[in-house]
Amino acid sequence: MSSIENRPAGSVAEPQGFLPKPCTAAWAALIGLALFTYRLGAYGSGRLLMGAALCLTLLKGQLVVDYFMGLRSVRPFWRIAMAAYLIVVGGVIAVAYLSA
Amino acid sequence: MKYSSQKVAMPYFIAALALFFGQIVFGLIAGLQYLDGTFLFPDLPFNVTRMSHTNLLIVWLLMAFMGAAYYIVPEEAQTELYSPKLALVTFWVFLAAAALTLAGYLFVPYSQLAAMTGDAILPTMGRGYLEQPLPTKIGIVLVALSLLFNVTMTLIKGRKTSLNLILIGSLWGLALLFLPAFYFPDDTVKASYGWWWIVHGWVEGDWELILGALLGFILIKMTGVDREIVEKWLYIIIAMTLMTGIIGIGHHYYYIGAPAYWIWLGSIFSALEPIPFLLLVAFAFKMLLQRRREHPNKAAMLWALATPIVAFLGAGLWGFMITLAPVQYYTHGTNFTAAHGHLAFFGAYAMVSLSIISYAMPLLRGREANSPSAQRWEMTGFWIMVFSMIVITLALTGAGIVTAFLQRSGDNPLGFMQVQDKERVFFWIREFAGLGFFSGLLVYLGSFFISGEYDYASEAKQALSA
Amino acid sequence: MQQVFTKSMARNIFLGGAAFFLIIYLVLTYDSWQQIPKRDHADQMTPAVIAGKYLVDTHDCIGCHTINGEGSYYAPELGNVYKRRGGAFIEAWIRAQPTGVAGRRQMPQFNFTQSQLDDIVAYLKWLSNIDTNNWPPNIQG
Amino acid sequence: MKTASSAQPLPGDFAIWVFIFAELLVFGVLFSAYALSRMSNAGLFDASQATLNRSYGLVNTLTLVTSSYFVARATRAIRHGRSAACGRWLGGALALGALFLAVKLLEFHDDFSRGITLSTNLFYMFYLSLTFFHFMHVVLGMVILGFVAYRTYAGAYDANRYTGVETGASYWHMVDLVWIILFALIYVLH
Repeated sequence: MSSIENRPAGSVAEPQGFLPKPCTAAWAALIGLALFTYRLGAYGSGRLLMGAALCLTLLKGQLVVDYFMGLRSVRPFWRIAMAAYLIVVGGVIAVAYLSA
Repeated sequence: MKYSSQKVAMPYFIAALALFFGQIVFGLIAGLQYLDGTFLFPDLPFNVTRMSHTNLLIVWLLMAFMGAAYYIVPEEAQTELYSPKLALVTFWVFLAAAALTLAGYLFVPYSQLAAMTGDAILPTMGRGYLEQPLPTKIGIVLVALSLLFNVTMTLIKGRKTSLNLILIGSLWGLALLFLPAFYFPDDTVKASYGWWWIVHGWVEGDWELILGALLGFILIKMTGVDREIVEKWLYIIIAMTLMTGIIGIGHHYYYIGAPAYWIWLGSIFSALEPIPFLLLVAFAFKMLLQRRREHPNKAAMLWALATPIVAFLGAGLWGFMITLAPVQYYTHGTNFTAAHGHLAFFGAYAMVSLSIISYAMPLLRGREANSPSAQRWEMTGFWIMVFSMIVITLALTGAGIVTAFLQRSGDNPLGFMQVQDKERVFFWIREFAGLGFFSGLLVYLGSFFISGEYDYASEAKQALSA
Repeated sequence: MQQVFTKSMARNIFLGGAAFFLIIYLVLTYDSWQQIPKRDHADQMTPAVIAGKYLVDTHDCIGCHTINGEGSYYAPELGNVYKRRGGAFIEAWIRAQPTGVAGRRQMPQFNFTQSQLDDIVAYLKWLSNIDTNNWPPNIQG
Repeated sequence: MKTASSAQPLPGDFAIWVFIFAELLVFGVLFSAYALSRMSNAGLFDASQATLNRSYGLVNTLTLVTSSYFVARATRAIRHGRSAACGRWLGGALALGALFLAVKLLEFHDDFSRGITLSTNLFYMFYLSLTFFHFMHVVLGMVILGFVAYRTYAGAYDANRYTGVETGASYWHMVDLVWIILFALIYVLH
C-alpha cells in the first residue's frame, strides 16, 4: 500500500475554537433526526407524516455520505451518485406508498 | 507445451470429441422422436435417448475439463505432472465406465439396470443428469479423487499461481458438489431442492470458475497480457459469480414446493447472474485490445472470444428471460427452459472446452498452430455450429412460448399433446438446425485430419504480396 | 496515491463474498428444511407413497415427463396428473401402453402389478397436494 | 485549497467502493421489492409492522450511527497520525457493533418465540430476510474493522499510510447508511 502524502493539509486541519467538528455535528444531527423519525412513526400515520419521515431518512443518508464517508471532499461525481441513489430508492418507496 | 507430462491431456481431448459426436447423434434421434413418436420405439424409448444425450454431454465436458487440467496445471506450476501414469490409468477407467454405463442404458431396461446395480441399497437413480447406476457414480467419485490427488500434488511441488489455485479449487468444488448425488430422500421436494445443489452448483457456480480459469489461461498464452491483470479480473468475475449465484439458486425453488420467500430472493439474485458473464465478455475483449503478440492460432482465438459472448447470450440473456418468478410461472417446465439450457451449455461449457482443445491440440501435436487451411476448416465448423445452435435455441424458445400461451394461460387452456402438435413446426426447425449442427461438427472434426503446420515464412510472403 | 484494486483485494472479496453468501444460503436452507415437510404433507407419506416414488424413479418417468416442472418436456406434467385425470384413469392408461398409434409419442409397457399401480397412484396423489405456490397455472400442467 | 481537495479520489481502496456500490444496488432492489409488494398488501404490512417493537429499531439506529461516528473519528485520528486514538475509536466502534448484534439477536429471539418465521407472511418474510441480510453485513463489517483495528495496534498505519483504515471505515458507513433506510422502511413508514 502506497502512502498518501499529497492530501491537502486543509482538509485535515485540526479544528480551531469551540465549534464542534463537522462529523460530530453530523452525529448530533443524526441522533436528533433518528429520535424524531421514531416519534413520527409512533405518532400516527398519514401521507404528510410518512412523507416527512421518508425525507428525513434521505437527509440522514446524505449526512452519512457527506460527513462520515467523507464524500464531501472528493470529486462531486461520487457524492452526486450517492444522492441519486438515495433519491431513486426514496422515489420508488414514495411512489409505492402513494399508490398503495 | 513445456512439459512432456502434459501429453496425457491428448487422450482426454480426443475422447471428449468422440463423446461429443455421440451426444449430437443422440440429440438428433431425440429431436426426431419429438416429431415421430414411434421412431425406434420400443428399442430406444425417448427417455433412454435423452439420458444418453445428456449423460454424454456431461461426460465429454468432464473429459475436456480433466484434459484441460492435466494440460494447464503442470504448465502453470512449472513442473511435470505428479503422476502421468495415474492420469492415463484414470482416463481408461473413466472411458470404460462411461462406455459400460451407456451400454447399460441402451441394452438393459432402466428398472432392471437399477435392480442389477444395487439401487435398492442406496437409491440414487432416476433423477435428471444423475441417471447413472450406483457403481458409475462411485466410479465418478474415484476418478475425480484421482484427478484431484494428481493435480494437487503437482501444485504443491510447483509454482502456485492464482490461476492454478482457482482451477484446482474449482475442480475440488466440482467433486464436492457431486456428493449430494448420493442423497436422494423420499421427500420429493427435499430431493429436488438438493438436486439443484449439484446441477445449479455446477453450471451456475463452480463450472463458471473453471470456465474463467480456462479462458484466463488461453488469454494469457495467446495475448501475452500481464498475468497480474488477468488474475485480478478472474477474481472479480468469480466473486460476482458466487455472490449472485449462491442465493440465485432460489430461481429453481419457486414452484417445486419450497417456501415462498425463494420467489423474491431467487428473482433478485438470479436477475444479477448475467453480470459475471457480461464481465467475462468485457474481460476477453479488453485482453484482446491489450495484446502484446499476434498468435498464429486464429481459430483458438475465435473460440476464446466467442465463448463469453455466446455464454452471455445463452446463460445471461436467455436465463434472464425466464428467471423472474412471474415469467417462470408460465415458462417453468417448457421448452423455453430447454432453449436456455442448450445455448448456455453450448456457449459456456462446450465452447470453452473446444477453445482449450483448439489451443492445446496443435501444441500437443508438436506445432504452435495448425496450417491456415486446417484453421479455415475449423472456423467454418465453428460458424456452422454456433449459427445452428442459435437456431435450435430460437426454435425451442418458440415452442416454449406457444406452450406458455396455449397450455398455461387463457380461459380454455389446451392439453399437453394438443399443444405439442401445434409446435411441430418449431420441432422441425430444431431438427434441421440439429442436422446443420451435425454437419458443422463434421467439418470441425475434419479439420483435425488436415495435416501441415502454420508456416510463418510462407504466410508472411503471402501477406506481403497481397 | 491510492492503490487501485489490487489482486489480493479482489481475491479477498471473492473469498469473503463467497463465504458470506454461503452462510446466508445455509441459514435459509435450514429454514426451508423446517417448512418443506409442512408444505408437502410429509406426514402423509405412507409406505405406499414411498414405494410408488421408488417405482417412478427406477422407471425414469422424468426422462419423458415433468414433476412440478422438472424433468423433460416430452410428455405431460405428473405433479397434478392425479387431479387432472384421477386414479382410475391413470391405472388404465399405464396398463394400455403403448398405444401404438402411428407417429404418436409412445410410452413403454412396464408390466406393473396391481399393487404397484396402487403405489404409483398413491405417490401421484401425494404429489398433487404439495404447496407449489399455485403452480401450475391451470389443470393442464 | 478547496479546488485541490475536491479532486481527491474516493477514500480507501477503490475495490471496496466497487463492493459498496454493488451492495447498495442489491439493498436498493430489496427495498424497492419491499415497497412494491406492500402496494397490494398494505393492510397486512401495516398490521404486521405494528407487532414489531419499534424501540429495538431505535436503539439499534442510535447504536449504529454512533458506531459509525466513532469510525469517522478513527479515520480522522489516523490522518493526524494519532494511531493510539485511532485504535481506541475503532475499539469503541466494534463494541457498539457488538451491542447492535446483541440487540438484534434479542429481537430475533422475541420474533421466534412469537412463532414468526420467513413463511408467516410476506411482511415477515421481508422483515426477517432484510434484517438478517443486514445483520450479516454488520458481522462482515466487524470482521473488516477488527482486522483494521488489529493492524492499527500493530502500528501498520500512520499519518502517511491510512488507506486500510479508510477502506474499512467506508464499508462500515455503508452498513450504517443501509440501516438508516431499513429502519425507516421496516419500522416507521406505514
